[in-house]
Amino acid sequence: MSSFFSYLIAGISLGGIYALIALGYTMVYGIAKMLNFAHGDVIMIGGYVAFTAISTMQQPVWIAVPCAIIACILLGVVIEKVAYKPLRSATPLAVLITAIGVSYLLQNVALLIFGSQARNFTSVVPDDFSVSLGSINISGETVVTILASVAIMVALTLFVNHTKSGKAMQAVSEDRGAAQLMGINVNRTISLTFAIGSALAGVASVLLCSTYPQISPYTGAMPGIKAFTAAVFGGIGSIPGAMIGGVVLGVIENLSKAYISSELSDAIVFAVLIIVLLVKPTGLLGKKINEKV
Amino acid sequence: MKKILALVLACVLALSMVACADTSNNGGNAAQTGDAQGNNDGAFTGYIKIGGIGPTTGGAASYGTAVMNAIKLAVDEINAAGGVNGMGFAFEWQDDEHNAEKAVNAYNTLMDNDMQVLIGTVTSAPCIAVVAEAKEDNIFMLTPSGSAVDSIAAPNAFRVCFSDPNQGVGAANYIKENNIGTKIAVIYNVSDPYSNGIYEKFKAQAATIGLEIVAAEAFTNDSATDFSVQIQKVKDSGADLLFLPIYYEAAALILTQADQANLDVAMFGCDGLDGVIGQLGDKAALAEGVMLLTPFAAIGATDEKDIAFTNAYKAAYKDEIPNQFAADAYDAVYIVKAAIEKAGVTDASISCSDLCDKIIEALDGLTFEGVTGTMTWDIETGEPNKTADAMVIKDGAYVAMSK
Amino acid sequence: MKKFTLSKPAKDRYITYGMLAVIALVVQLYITYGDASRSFKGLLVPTCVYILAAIALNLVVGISGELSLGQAGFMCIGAYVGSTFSVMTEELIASSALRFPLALLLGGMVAAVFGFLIGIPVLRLRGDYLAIVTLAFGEIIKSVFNNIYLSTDKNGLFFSIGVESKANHEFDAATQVDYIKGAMGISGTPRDSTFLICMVVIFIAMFVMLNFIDSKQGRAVMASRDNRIAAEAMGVNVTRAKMTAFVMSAFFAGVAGVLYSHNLNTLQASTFNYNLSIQILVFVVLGGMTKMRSVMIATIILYVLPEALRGFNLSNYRMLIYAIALIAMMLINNSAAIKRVREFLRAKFARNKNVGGEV
Amino acid sequence: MAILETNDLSIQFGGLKAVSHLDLKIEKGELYGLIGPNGAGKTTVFNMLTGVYQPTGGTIYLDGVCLNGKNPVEINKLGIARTFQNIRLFGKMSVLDNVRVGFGNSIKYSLLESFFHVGRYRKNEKVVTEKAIELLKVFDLDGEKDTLASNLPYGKQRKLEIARAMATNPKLLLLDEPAAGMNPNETAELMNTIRFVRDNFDMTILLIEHDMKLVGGICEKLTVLNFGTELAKGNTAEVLHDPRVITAYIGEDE
Repeated sequence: MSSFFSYLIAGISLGGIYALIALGYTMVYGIAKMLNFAHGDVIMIGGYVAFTAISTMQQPVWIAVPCAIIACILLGVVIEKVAYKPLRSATPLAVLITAIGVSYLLQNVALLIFGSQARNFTSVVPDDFSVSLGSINISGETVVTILASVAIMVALTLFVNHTKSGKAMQAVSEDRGAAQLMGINVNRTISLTFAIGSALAGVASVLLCSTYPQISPYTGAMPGIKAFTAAVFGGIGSIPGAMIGGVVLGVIENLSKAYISSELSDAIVFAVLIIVLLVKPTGLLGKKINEKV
Repeated sequence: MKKILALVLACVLALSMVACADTSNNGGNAAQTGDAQGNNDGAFTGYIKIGGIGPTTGGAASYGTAVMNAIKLAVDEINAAGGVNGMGFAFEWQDDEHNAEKAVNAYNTLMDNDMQVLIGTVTSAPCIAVVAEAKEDNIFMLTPSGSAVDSIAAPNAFRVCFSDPNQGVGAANYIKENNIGTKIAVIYNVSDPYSNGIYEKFKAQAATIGLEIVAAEAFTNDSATDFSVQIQKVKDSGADLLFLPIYYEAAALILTQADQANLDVAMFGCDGLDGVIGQLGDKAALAEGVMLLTPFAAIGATDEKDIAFTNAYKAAYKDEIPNQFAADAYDAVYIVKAAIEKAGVTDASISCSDLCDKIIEALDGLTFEGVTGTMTWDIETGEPNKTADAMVIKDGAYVAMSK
Repeated sequence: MKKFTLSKPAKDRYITYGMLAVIALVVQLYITYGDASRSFKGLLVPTCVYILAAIALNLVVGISGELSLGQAGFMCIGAYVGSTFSVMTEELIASSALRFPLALLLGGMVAAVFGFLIGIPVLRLRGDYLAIVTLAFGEIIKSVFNNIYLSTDKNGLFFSIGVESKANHEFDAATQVDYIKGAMGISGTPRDSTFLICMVVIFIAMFVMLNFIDSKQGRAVMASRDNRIAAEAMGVNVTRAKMTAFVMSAFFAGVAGVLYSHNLNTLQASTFNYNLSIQILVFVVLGGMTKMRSVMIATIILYVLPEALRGFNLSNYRMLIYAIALIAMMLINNSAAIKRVREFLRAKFARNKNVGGEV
Repeated sequence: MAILETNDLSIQFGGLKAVSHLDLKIEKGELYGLIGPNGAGKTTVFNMLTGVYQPTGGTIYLDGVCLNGKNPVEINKLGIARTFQNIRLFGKMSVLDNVRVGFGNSIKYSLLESFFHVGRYRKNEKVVTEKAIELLKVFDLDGEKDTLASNLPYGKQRKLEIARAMATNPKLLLLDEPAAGMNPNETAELMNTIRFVRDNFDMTILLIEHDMKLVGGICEKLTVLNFGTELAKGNTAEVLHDPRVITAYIGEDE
């Protein structure tokens, strides 16, 4: 029984990371209607910034973390301006491919600057944040990750529902054309969305690299895909959905490793995703789409 | 049609960028070295062209980069020291992205550029694809680290490292003979031929000699970050030894997470584990007591050659500590040098096939002393005969295990 | 005198066939009589493989209008089935002229069967959800094939998923032959893929696909893409139409997989990851997603570009340049300014106004 | 016997009764109008007749065959074709292909025959293409057969929708606001076309329309819907002079 709980906690810990990344995915998808495949790589860059600040420049955590977040925001905004904005009127697929191009670009830039060797990342979370529940030890990183993702989920929900910019985002998400007619600056709203999504990437980068203390140019790629899966799982575009999707995905991944097969756990996770989507074609919390005839 | 026009335009644009980048880039770790414009201008009668193939982009880039760097280092050293039989070495590297198809493309490009000796490829699977090509050309091929059996399945292919079955069987025997553990748990990478290959043979050998495997937990390249479940299962299994036939990056994460989970078992690994101390950085203390079978140790090396190599590598590459891959590749270049010297080849314009025959002839009976140990080759199979030393990590350095 | 006329799609088809014939002829003459470099010759078969995979994917993405991220999975199935067949029957069927077509057909068929089975759940979904499920299937296929072991000894066939049962199995060592070795995959596939065979296969694929598009079944697929509700109201069975395109695509992707595996001595499931699927999608999208021959040309350019960059002395920048070129092409192809220029040019040379017939 | 007969046809969305207790009876060869203010439930009736929505009450019979529980594809095969209020053409296909899609179920050849363009393919395609061009001539669209449907001007798009529906060889043609967005000249031309179709193809037509000139000009019978219920029905002239209908359209003075 105690091992079950430890699997569960490990799953939640892993899921917390997925959720944190998925929130960024879902935010951008919900408003800009694009799959930002470069999100994971923005996270990787954020990780390197934090790594440079902490390990190379010997800066304290309270400087390194904001640096990473600001770097991610700047990067996100620049990417949006240069690569995505000119394609506002193009097909979603064109933007998707551009995002893939950006993803390759970021990976290869990091490869040239930081080299291919995985670097050892010093955790930004102090050791005394960890919690012990009987025989089960919950690491400080897990505690902070879960708290951070819940806090971000709540903050995002409040922001989207109760601020002017948030409402503008909802309007753009519902109907871009109509929002424009209502005097909403669609371009600025989408840019703001990217800035927020990238800030989330910044937070995720620091926590991802602290939990799994290594960083390489490909650190962001796989968590990015998994988080994207999590976002779809929860119903892409839904903020609480991303949170739930992330945690559920992490728990399924770890429980299937523990009880079914550690060799096939990747396959099992994706199989569960398929089953969920067959039962609920728009994810756990996704909105049902009705087409008017 | 206009879209195609745009495509072509973009290509032209990209190519012009290439041209610009070409002239501006001479720094960094450019892959080509030892060409005629080198500092030994005119000193050599000609250049033997060594080609190298391995991943320098993509997920396995760290292995390929280590090999590339080490070859470059060795080639530069040899050229600076007067070359071999009056000839110098020229070196060209091609990236294969850890992909068999790209490896063949890389091989073809190198052949177009008159490669005479191939050091590579770095990873096992692409190596198998390249071996088939190299067999037809009869070019001497020496892989520093392609450890699968099929990686050298040609008369002209040899390797520096151990083969996977060799390591799996060796590890099981060593554990049994020295009574390091009785209940053994394994964490291995099921999507990695190296790790999978060692585990398969380890398991079979364990059954033969009566070692009990109490838990075998897998992970994949796609899930190589979170090991908490595997560690918990090892903990629950009551194992007294954890066998880790994996590479050092994942091992570093496993050590970190095992520490968090208060897992307290002895650990034992193969040559892939070398590098784990550097990977752990400021948490290097976690590696204390880890045992591994490896022919090379950069940290705490006592052998003169090892120390010299480690220092030269660190000096050349921003204090990077050389890993097993680098050591194997460094040896590979010197093996080629030794063989050419023994064969008495003096004409650099020799065809790759003739050179291959001469090198293999020379290799027969050659005893090579390198940073990864003293070795000879079985000319039939291409396998090296060398011994792996069992090491244990103590005070942040490798110490030979007392038997 | 009776005037000989061709319908627009038919004329368009013959242009494509002509193009294929010219490419095949010129390249074949060049590699036979010219001094083609090794790397040029080496690139021919892989380029053909990707052309086939890309035009097959275009059937789903361009013609059927669904985003599929699982093309590599079907290639994986085809590659494994074809390779296993060839390796196991190499002695039985000595002639590669007989064995290889059988392998191609078998690989394609098995991939098509999987396409059908996967299509049943997948085609119930729409848009991005469909995309993620195809991605999931691709990953499942990769993950499962990565764990497959197939051996024979004198006691017969041994098959397992997972290394455990293989390590526990007692083989007769003298007669044991390993065909599929888990992560190590399959080694020693006969190298039957040649440029000419590839071109013949592409020609057949192109012929079948273009004919399909210009038929009632093909029109049903495109109608379902353009307006699902109207298509149903016109009596089009949308699910069947989309399934037809999906299964055809899986079949040709499987054939591409067989060609791929018979070009190399080794085959691993890990090659067929989502990156490969995305790579093929990039070819399709840059090819404009409509005309099959544009997709073909885009594939040639994009596959050859990073390989051509090998010739320059900048291996470190190769992939970086590729990434920049990819972004640049997307921006150039889609930016509003370029579109205006294109419209302007089109207006000026109003000769070819809005020609119909998606090919 | 009536070609279309609905009894007590009703549909509810949640608590909202969109259409209730509708009885329609259309005889073969009739030109029948369904009118009513915006939101009266006219298009909902069309959606029930074509199987897009399943009615929550009542029955639909086409030529004696019950349509309840059938999907749009089956209903089309049984003989109902329609156009859409918001035009739903196959935008990236040529005008000719739009119509040929409509002919899809009337020609038979296998997938294998279409892969290689052999067997029945050639003959059938030739026949279908000829038929399609003939149909396009009726709607004066044959000059634009190779144009992409989405590039047609608005009025012609409406006509193409009718042509495409006709291609499925229906017994009953449903037109949803065929004159919407047309200028008076185009509307007049459209009226002629609709009459021509009815007379020459022996067609029964049920149409929704707001343009009273068109309704008054070509419809023989009308049903007026208001808030989902039948307000009036009968001969066009009588219905249009019914005070209740006028009130419903113009609104009550208070």
